[in-house]
Amino acid sequence: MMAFDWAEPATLKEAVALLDPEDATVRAVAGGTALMLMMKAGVFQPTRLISLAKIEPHYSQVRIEKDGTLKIGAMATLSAVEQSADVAEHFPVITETLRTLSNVRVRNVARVGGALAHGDPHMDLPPLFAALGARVVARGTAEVREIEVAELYAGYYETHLKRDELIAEVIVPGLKDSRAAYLKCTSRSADDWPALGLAVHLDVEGRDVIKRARIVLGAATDKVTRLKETEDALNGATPTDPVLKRAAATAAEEVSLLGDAHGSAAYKRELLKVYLVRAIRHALRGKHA
Amino acid sequence: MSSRSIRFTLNGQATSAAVETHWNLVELLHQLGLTGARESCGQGLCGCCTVLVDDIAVSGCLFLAVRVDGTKVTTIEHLDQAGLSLVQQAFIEAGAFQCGFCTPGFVLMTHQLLERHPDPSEDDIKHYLSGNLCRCGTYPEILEAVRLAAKAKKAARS
Amino acid sequence: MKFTGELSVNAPREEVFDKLKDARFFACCVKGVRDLKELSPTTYAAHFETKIAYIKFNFEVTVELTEAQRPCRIAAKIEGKPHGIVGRLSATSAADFHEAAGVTTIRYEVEASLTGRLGSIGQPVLKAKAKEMEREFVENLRSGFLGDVEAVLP
Amino acid sequence: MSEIGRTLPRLESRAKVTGRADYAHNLRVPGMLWTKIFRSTVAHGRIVSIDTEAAKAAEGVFAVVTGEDIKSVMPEPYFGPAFHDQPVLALDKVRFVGEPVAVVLSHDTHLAEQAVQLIAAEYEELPPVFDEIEATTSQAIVHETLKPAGTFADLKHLAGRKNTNIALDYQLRRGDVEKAFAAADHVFEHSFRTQQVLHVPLESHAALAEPGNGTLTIHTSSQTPSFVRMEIARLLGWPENRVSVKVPFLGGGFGAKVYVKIEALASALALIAGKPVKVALSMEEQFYTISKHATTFTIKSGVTKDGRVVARKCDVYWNGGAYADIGPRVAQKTGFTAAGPYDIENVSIDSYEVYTNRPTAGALRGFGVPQLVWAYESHTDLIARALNLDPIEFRRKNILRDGRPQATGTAMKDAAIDKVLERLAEAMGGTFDRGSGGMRRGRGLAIGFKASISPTTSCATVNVNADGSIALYINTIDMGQGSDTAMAQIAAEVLNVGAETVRVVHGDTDLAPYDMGTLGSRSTFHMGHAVKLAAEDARAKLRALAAEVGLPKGTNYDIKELFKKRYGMQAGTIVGTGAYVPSYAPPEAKTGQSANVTPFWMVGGTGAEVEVDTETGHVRVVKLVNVADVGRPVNPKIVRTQVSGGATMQLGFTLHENMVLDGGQVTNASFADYKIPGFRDIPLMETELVDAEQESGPFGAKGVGETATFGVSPAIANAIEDAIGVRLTELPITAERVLRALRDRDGHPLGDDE
Repeated sequence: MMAFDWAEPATLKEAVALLDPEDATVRAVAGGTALMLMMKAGVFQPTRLISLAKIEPHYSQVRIEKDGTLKIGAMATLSAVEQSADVAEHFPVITETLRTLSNVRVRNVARVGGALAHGDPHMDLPPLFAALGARVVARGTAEVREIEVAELYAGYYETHLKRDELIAEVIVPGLKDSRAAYLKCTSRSADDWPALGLAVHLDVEGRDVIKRARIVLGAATDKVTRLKETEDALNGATPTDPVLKRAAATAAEEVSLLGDAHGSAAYKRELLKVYLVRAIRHALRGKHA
Repeated sequence: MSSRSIRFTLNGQATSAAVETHWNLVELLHQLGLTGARESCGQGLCGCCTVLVDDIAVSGCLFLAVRVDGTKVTTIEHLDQAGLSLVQQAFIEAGAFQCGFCTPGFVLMTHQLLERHPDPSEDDIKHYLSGNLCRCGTYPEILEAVRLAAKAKKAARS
Repeated sequence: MKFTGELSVNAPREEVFDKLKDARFFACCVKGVRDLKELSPTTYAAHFETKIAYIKFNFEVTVELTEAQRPCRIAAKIEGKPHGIVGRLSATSAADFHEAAGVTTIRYEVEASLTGRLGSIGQPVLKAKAKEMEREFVENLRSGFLGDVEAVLP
Repeated sequence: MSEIGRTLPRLESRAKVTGRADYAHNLRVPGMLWTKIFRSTVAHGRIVSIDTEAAKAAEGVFAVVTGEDIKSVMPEPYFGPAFHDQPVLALDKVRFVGEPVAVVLSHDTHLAEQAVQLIAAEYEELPPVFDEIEATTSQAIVHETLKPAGTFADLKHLAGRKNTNIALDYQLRRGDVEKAFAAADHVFEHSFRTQQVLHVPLESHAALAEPGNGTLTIHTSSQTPSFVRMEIARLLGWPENRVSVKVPFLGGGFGAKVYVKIEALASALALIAGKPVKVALSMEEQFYTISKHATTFTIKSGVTKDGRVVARKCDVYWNGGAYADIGPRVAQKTGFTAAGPYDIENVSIDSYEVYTNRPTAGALRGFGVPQLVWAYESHTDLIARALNLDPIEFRRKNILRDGRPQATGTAMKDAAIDKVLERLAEAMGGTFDRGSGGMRRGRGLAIGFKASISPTTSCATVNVNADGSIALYINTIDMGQGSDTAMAQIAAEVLNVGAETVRVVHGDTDLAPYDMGTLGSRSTFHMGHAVKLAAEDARAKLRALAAEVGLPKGTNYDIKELFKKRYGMQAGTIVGTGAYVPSYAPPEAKTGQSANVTPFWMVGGTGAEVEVDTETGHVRVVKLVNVADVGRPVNPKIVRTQVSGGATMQLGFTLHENMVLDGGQVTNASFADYKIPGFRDIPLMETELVDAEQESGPFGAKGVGETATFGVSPAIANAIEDAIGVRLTELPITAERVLRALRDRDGHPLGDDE
């Protein structure tokens, strides 16, 4: 690694002001776990890093609003979210997902904001948050705006955040009576980047009618992808075996998958079909899980 | 400015050091003569570089040294200040290591695990330690060591 | 990494062949190529810049036309050296042209490999990037035949 | 209490759990230069030029060294245990992507790394060859001339041979296979492949060389300090006494650190720089340093209708990569066991070590045996299934029993093949839950055996100090296998002291005598003998001393008093020495026949229960039962840990580890993409040591480090077939491969888009 400047602003506003939209070698660093990997590999050589470690402490808070909305400060560590009793009670799917996200030490250091801004499609939180209808609050020099997580990604490692914007907070609407599940599949060792990650979020009517489905795919595409046609195939349907089979076939058709070291595109298509059914069943089985 | 002067508490001792911004924590510790945390995979996946920063385990190889400014850093070398810890004793009793290169990481992570889950299930242990790798394949013995340590800690409490 | 694909353009294959054989046109279809220089009638040098997120990669590239059988087949060998990092990009590509009812079908095959640091890690990213470039290339090529060649100049 | 068979915690336990154990990785000395290596970006090519000017001018650069520069201190800078084919830094040609071409030296490792990026090399590309079968007939020749080192007699005929990639063609002939095939009721032929994998010890290779006054000291993570000294002295043209090799503990070895790896480079650089120089590889660089052979093995058997194997023909191709390393030994020493632990009258084996443009392959835990067992034990189950025989019964009928000649003609002795098989049969027998729906369970087992490397020498010294304390001096390296503890136990047993009181001084060629190397599970047997002899020598000298000072024979004496009586005060030392080399009969060149091909046999087997998810192809190993004949275990606890550890390593090689190459470039050179087993991959492990004794071993003991690796892969493949009725013939058995095999069988093959 090469020497660079290190800045530690005391506020998020200052941090945003230190970003240089013209200079891609100036980056903000939250937990830094992903950025460090790029720097050590020699592919990213920053001239200046802006550490967010000392910005206002409220950006590290994890809290549930009265209406059930979950608000996570961008600087909250993944461990803080994982260990939050509130999150476990109201969003068990998030707690469950974090348990197998990378490892304890990474979760101790990595921040929610960084995990969403990094844009590696293999990550677990983006598809899950996208399925839950979460939004990020992006703070720029001029404005503060909200972006749906489902709309945040432009490509591999690429987001629609502007160069002078930082994620300040993530807002996850309350689950209420809806059901959600995130299942991932590793194809080599148990602890690995997934070959496929699939988040489903279902509003259920009565005992068994899916009123509205949100299905988001990770890892098998170059960016987190919402499977809208599959959602349509499920909306208003009772998830019987033939319905699920049809939905699985739709999913396999609607998206172009990327083969990689975890499996060929053809294999991932099979996984998608299987995991779609499993994730929906898993979501419907648990209360919130 | 790429060189910074930092102050932190290292294994109970007030410490100051001049660091380059691009150094990671393991490099700093090696320069300070502490070699129990070692960089192996360099990607935070194997756990050989485990260090506690403000009592929380981090991968030293992915942690910039400048970031320990103002913190409390604890390394494996501090655990036997008052004799071998119960976890260290359990690792010896269970024969839970071969080459020993990954052992400091496993010992530190086991300390953290038992603080969080004093009575961990097998599943808890496997999940918590899944970010530590042992190429010698000593996992069954490590599992046993964690159980022994949990038992010993429980006994020590009562 | 191997990429194969097929596309069709509304033009006779002689025309398609001639255009593709024209290094200037070809270079226009690849996003990020500039400073094309002809070293000989069959070899060219260029600068190629691509970026993944906020990270830029620059390559000095040479292209050698290894086969040109008008109007059915064209093949080239590409080599690139990245700036600031040890590595090497090498690729062979071939395109076969078939015509039916005034429509030319191009079947292409690219075999690319990247050695050195960029090749040993980050293969998934590169593969995703290469797919993206492939899509752009096809789009540019199509629009190059639809309208003016200049329309696709970067 | 006997010291042998005693479960004693490792002597270095405290140092290891407190992070204070020494590794070459940790070492730094004042004034030391760090190094970073510039590596080849082409798989095969002539070096046209290397431009180091920009790197030399970069900040903090002390020097930039190329292959030509090495010649100033090593006139013939080629090394290797079997062939002198590997240049310290590439000369004239590069032979794989990742080959070291130049080195930057700097006081700062980051500055060195930056400067490396400024080096530019130009190559004239040559056609590369990567596949071991293609390489046998390819026009792409990796080495223009073969240069056997002369260390091994049976390689001499290869000297100077041109235009071939075959570095060794070993053959064994016993009986007449063709005739037997013609007479057999059934003939079966199958082909099996294994992938290139890696050792990846968590401590990557590290060596620090310090020039002295006409001397050179090398601190290194080596399994073979004596060989390193010999080879560096040869390269420098120095006598061995001017080269010192010191080895602390190893953070794992598994064969990655045998012979010379980075020591020649560190030595040359230190002498060129006139300063201490450290070469420490990163995890990524391990991928360009040493690996395990990919193989193709075609095996053909003639079987009678009642299930007797009467003939077996084996053709094994070992993908050796760019340099021979110890590959020719693998092809030969391992090759002669290719027909398996079976009593077969007619055997023909051809085993080829082949050069390719891949990173070099060498010795990895099992020394090629796991690749062979993968084939012959998969083949064994396939035959049993085809003949509708119980796989265990079929094996029972054919295994080699003590006294029967193995394929080389050497009579089996103290090889508990039958006991291992019976124990496995018991463990895997009975009914079990076969699963339901898409989840199916099955069981399988496999057995294998290995000969010890021979003939090799070990020497040891035991000092009895005037206070009665005992120190043992050996060049066996403790890399986690527990040799320090086991050797202390052997010395303690002879000298009648507690093993924990014995100090073991290991890995120092200035202090300890010669040892061939810590490899091939040879230490317990060979060094165990040498230590026993040295301890016995010391004991005899103590007795002589007792007699000298006038104590009647058989008197109980305090050692301390003995020295005092003899020297008038606490003074003097008794030095016991021991050297051991087993007897050996070299195999006949054309037939491979020998009356005494190995001093002992290692025998191991594995039983596996698996659960297959037929929708995704995922294989979960539910249980692994590893049964080993280890003779009499010196330290049962450590032995058991080694057995399950070996099985765990092979589990990774079976299910997911795979070195992936694209255009010669390793594309997964990191733990993010080369996945070794972690906690959540480990099945229920059962370890069984059969009741056995190696009569010729020290206190009945023999080697154990590799034994549990033998049967893992085929046991799992056999269990998968038992569960879902499909056969996998290529490693690794990934979920995708299983699903593809299932779909192929069902007539709905999966598409081949990438």
